[in-house]
Amino acid sequence: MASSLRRKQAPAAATARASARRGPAGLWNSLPVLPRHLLAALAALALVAVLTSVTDGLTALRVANVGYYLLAVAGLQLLVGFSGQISLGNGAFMFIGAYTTALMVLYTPMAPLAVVMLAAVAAGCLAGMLVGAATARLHGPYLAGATLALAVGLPAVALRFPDLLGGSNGLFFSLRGAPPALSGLVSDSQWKALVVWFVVLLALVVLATTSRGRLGRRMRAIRDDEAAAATAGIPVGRTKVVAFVISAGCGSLAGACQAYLLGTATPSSFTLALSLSLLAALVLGGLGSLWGALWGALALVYLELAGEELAHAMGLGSNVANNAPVVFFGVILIVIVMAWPLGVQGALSRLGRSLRGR
Amino acid sequence: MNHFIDLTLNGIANGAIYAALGLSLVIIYQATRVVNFAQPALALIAVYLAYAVYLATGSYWTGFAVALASGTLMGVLAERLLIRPVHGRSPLSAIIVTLGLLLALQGAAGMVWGNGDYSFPYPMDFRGRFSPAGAFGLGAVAVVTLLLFALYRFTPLGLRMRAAALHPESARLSGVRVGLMLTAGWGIASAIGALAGMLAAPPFLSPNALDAVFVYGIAAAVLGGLESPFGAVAGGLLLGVGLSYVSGYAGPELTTLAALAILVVVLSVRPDGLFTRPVARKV
Amino acid sequence: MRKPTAALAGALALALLATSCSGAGQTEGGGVGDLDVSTGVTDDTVVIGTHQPLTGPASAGYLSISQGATAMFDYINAQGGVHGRRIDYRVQDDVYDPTQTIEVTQELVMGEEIFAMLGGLGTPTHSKVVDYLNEEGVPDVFVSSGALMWNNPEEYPLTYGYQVDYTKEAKILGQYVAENFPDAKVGYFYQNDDVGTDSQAGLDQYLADMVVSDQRYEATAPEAVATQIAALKEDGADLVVCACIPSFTALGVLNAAGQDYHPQWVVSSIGSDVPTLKNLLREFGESDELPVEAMLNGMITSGYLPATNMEDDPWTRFYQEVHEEYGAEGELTNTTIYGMVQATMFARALKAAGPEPTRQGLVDALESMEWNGPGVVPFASSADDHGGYAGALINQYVAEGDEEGLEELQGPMVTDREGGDITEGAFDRATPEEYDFHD
Amino acid sequence: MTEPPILRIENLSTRYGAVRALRSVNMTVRRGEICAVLGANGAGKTTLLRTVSGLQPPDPGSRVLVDGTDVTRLPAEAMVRHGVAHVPEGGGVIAELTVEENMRLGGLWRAGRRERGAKAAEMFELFPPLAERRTRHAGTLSGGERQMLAIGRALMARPRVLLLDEPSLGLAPLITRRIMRLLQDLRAGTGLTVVLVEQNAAGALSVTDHGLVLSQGAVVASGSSGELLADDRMRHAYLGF
Amino acid sequence: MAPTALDHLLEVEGVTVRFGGLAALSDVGLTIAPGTVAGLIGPNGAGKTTLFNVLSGVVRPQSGSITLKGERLRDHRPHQLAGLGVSRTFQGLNLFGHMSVLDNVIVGADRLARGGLPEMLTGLGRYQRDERELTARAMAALEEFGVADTAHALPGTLPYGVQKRVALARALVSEPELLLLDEPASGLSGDDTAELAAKIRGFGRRMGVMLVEHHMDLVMDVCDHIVVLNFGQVICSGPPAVVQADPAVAEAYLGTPAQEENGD
Repeated sequence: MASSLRRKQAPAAATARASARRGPAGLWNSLPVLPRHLLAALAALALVAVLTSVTDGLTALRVANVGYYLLAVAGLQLLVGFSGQISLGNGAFMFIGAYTTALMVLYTPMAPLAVVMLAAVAAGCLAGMLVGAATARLHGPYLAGATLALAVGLPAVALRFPDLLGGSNGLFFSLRGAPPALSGLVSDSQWKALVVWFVVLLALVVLATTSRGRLGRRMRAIRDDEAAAATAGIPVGRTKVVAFVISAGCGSLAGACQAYLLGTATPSSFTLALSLSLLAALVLGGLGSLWGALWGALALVYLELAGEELAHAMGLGSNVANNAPVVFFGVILIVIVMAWPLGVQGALSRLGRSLRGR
Repeated sequence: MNHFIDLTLNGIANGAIYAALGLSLVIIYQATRVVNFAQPALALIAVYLAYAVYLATGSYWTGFAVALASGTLMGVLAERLLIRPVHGRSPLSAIIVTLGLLLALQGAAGMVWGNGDYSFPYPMDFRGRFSPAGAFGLGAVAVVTLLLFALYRFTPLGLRMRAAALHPESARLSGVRVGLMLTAGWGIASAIGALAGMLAAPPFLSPNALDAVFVYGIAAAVLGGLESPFGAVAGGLLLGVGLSYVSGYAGPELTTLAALAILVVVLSVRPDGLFTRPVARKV
Repeated sequence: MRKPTAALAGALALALLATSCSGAGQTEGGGVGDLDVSTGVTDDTVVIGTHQPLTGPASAGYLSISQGATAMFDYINAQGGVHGRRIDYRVQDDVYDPTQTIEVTQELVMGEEIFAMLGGLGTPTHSKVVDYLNEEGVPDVFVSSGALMWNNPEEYPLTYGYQVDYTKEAKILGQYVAENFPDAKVGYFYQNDDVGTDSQAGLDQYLADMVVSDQRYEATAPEAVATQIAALKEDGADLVVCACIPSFTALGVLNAAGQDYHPQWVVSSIGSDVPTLKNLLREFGESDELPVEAMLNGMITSGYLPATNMEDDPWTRFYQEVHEEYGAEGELTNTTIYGMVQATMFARALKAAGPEPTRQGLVDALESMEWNGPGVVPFASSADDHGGYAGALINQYVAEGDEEGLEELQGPMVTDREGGDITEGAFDRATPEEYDFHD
Repeated sequence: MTEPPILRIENLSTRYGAVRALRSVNMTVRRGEICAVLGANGAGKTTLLRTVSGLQPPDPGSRVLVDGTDVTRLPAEAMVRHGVAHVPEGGGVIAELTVEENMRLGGLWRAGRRERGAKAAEMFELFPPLAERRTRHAGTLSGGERQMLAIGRALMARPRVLLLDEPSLGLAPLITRRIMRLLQDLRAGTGLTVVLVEQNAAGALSVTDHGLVLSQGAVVASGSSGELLADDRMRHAYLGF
Repeated sequence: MAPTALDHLLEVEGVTVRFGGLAALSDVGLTIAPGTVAGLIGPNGAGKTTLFNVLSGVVRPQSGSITLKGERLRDHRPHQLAGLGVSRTFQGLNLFGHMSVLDNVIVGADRLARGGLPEMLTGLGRYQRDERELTARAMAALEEFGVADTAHALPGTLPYGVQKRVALARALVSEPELLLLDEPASGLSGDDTAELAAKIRGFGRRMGVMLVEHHMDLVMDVCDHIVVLNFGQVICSGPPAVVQADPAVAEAYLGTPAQEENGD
């Protein structure tokens, strides 16, 4: 009895000591996870607000692009980086989100944005559940092959139902920009960037909370050792499906954000190339950490621009210049994966460790 | 009835191409446990080189030989320079490296040859209901399958390759240089991939000419079972014929959706593909 | 330090939450931006932009449009530009992906600060930026697509069509076929998007009773064309109307030749660029005793621009010269000319806008312009009609022996897209020398 | 003038990550000897064979000599060419290949198809049950047949030293005895040298000339078979009492 | 947590497993009482691992029954056993390589948390309390094994002996009623083994333990009852003294010299 008392005390005392020693940082760490993540999200939103207010509309658009890519990659992170299931088809879930948004806006224009977004999440989760259940028994490359077919096949639904889904031209619609009360203060693109980031950060709070808690731990355990995880009482199959559902919900929400931002949903936007880029960005950014998703999303938006700039600066011929960005992205991908197996986040955290170590 | 026959013949001709690409993916998967997403890009470059040689010499078959040779060489180089260094890391590393290679090579093809369409000849007369060109495609895939079978079954090299892929340690203890065999696997597979490219490219060659084949080739390999070359061939033909019927009777916009449906249905019944023998997995 | 930030962010979040609760789909009528500006115009340049597929599957057919326009602007700039200003034509690659179209368009408008958008390409793509360009007050000139929606001056006052719309063109073709081949068994072969459906709407007005086979193709599934052509043959179609992009016209013609099927081909302008087709089919002519010319011989096409085969046309000669001096590698095709004409016409409008151009000035110039070339049919850019080329003439490609060329079967005709009549649309065409489009 | 020992191991150490699996093992085997390596599970017996045959890299300072030639750190595929054949635990028979293919694999590194054919015929003569099942997949063989096939495959390489890891594992005593007898016959017939890892100490020592006992990666006893059988240290290493 | 009133925590009867034609286990039976340590020994290939896999639900026996706390187990899946109070270690440790030591152990305690899926997703409700309690439990378990200072390290960076302790902590943190230990001493040094023996004796009083081990010192030291397998059959069963005295056991291990054996 005495020994168990002592055992229980020790960590609490250690925590108290740590917080006393580290001051504000300790206080921060002693906060419960949810408020901590909410505060961080608020700070991030404020950062986005500041960033978009001091830059032009183009930057606002790019910042918003980073936002929804971040969400899509972060969802994929949960699936691939945490639960260890490789999906080449998360673009298909973005397709679902974008079309849900488009249909809601076109047919129920009075529905609030929040409801539209929730509907997109619900549609994505439903699709994720179906896909997850259908592929639960598949492993490794077979799962990759099936999800690849998903990425290529699903957008064809829009071609099959041209009256409802607009065929290959897709659907387009216009959405409300900044509220009139704020007109003059923020431009439409800034406002939309803020709305996108608000949604994205809200979803990220859920993702971060999930991944830091039991569910995330369960997923990582399954990824690292399925047998040991099952022995510890973790329902392997169910957890994998849950990972698929969350990931699909995030993908769908990202698609909804894209549709909200751009006012369109078109099948040719949701190509295999998109799905593969999401996965590539994930590995580039670093597996196993939500920060990796941020670096990946930044890479998706800015690497191509950098490639264009580079081609422009070097004054290359048109064939070379046109194809330079894609070659650039491919080469960077290879180099980073070979040089930093853990991606940018892995390299950064190693750098951080070595700096602290000194 | 005629329509049905047309659809079947066309399906078989397309299926042969998917089968060839599927076959090359399976050989690589067997050797190194990597699904080589760059395979169509290697094939694409090989076909472009063949085209350049064809233009320079005027001989289709010289170009054909160059395609196979350059395909082999690129496969060997890819394995040595890109895949070997990430060996033993997570399977994602290899996938991403091959994806990067796919992007880089497809872009490189556009850089060198432009993104336009070139007229690209069939190996033989393309006219007729079951044309010599179609027969050649099917025949070439059949011959390759047989050659592969013979290689694996009857030659020391084939035995070494199989041993290296199936049980590297036993192979090493029998004096087999496993690394060399894996490289050989990539070389042979990429030659077959180049063949698939030569069959798939006509009539028009562009950097995106192999996109559809790429997807269906992977689907064929997964459908048949990544462990089974025979399965890849069967999967390719099955997919080719099935999609041809869907396209002909239900509409061409449904082909990709049908591929998804076929894959999901087959894999939910047989998670390791049609022709992979189920192996008791270790716990 | 953190507290005020958090408070600010909290307030912002609350505002976001509050607004997210009202209807998402309502929009206030987007007014047109201020047009009395000269964004993109400096003392010596005018920056304009376009979005085109430079990479990806769609690039193969359309690359030469922006190449043609670039060559033309190079020529104009070499002549001293327009009112002493060089035209800086910026081409952005959107890979034919609407998402990227929106991004690159915003980049052009906000980042590059273009004066006008010229010839943005594609229906699925450009339709996503029409609203934006009009709201931002950016003249959206000569859209490279035959869709119907560009001609809507009330909703899109700054958007001007270019290409004859698919339905008008199809009506003219349909009427011609009905009159000249009254006994034909007609087969449709068309792309499964607005190119196909809009064309069909026009064709059906004249040919509905004659159709025996209806085959749509998917641009992503070229492997299915063989069986589609076989089906046309099977159904006994002896005249095939093709609303296709060039590579699918070529695939269709090639597969038909392969199956010993020789219908009368009737191909709308979008897919009947003879040099491009010949190029695509080149390899199949030499080795198979089946000359390309024979495969294409007799093909009836519609057109509204000077074509490479019209060797006597002064504009064709002019464009050949420009192509030789400023063009990219390769042959001059009608697709190249398509871009060159766009550039020529834009330069003329810009010139007409005066030495100190504003966006309003450009719009005024467009709407008051009496177009007299380079196209071969009348062109509309008036205040209430932004339809672009208003009709088409009908040609037949004839190759006999060493002779080849286009024979005019029917002169310029114009019509509307509804059930209206088809009337003659003759007009006086200016030569390049008479055409005032550069210094 | 004494000929060098066919296999000499000096100061051999290796580790798996943080675990020290072998600690300075020394061992000498002369031509034609059968030598037992004994010890409880996890003592390092298998690791010793794997390190000698090149599957497991040794620590610096270790030396392995075959017939006087230093072969330390040579990869496994090269060791075969120096006359060292290793039958790993369980045999390492490739289940997906046929019996004949497994057999051929062993002789592949030697040139000459005819020579290989003759050798294979010899092996099938040596193991009649295998001859009956030449075209069957090796996965269908019983445990004893697999072990025979593994040994046959190793002999196809014409080794000077055969490293044999627990050939009796999971086999009925009768079959184990047959295998042991075979080893003695081979030694008598061809002068083959065998290093035998066995858990069945008494069984092993009854056919070997001498042996050593490993415990936690280090040699705790060595000597002639008779000495070892009587040695309490060995009994302790196995049974703990 | 009062020990169950039943005599037998685990009762295995007549279990037979065949792979192909090979009988890996034939008619094996054993029982484990609460608060005792049972040893399962036998030479390599005797069927110990198979029995282990049968108990943990990975392998289904062709015949025989397994009764846990008086209830017969039918078609049990590995993850359900944890809920029934059974925990195990692995021969290869099977630690979660990319998770910290602390997280490894928290996973072991996962079944004790009570929050549902909505709470795991949102961070509301019991989320925080679950996290706190699991962490405290895991830290306590690590301290019990004297490795609390490694809580934030990755297992792969630690010495083998420490990893072993982490694996034990992970198995014990859920306070199982039955603990299955698969070769806990393999790869450990002498000192470590002695310490391990003390630990096993310690928690052997709180729960039933089944120990598969080659290290005889340890087995004889800590087991109350030993079952010896050879060729898939139980050849001897009883307290250590009985087992040590049984010539069949010595023969199974040391074998009999070939020339002395007569074919039967």
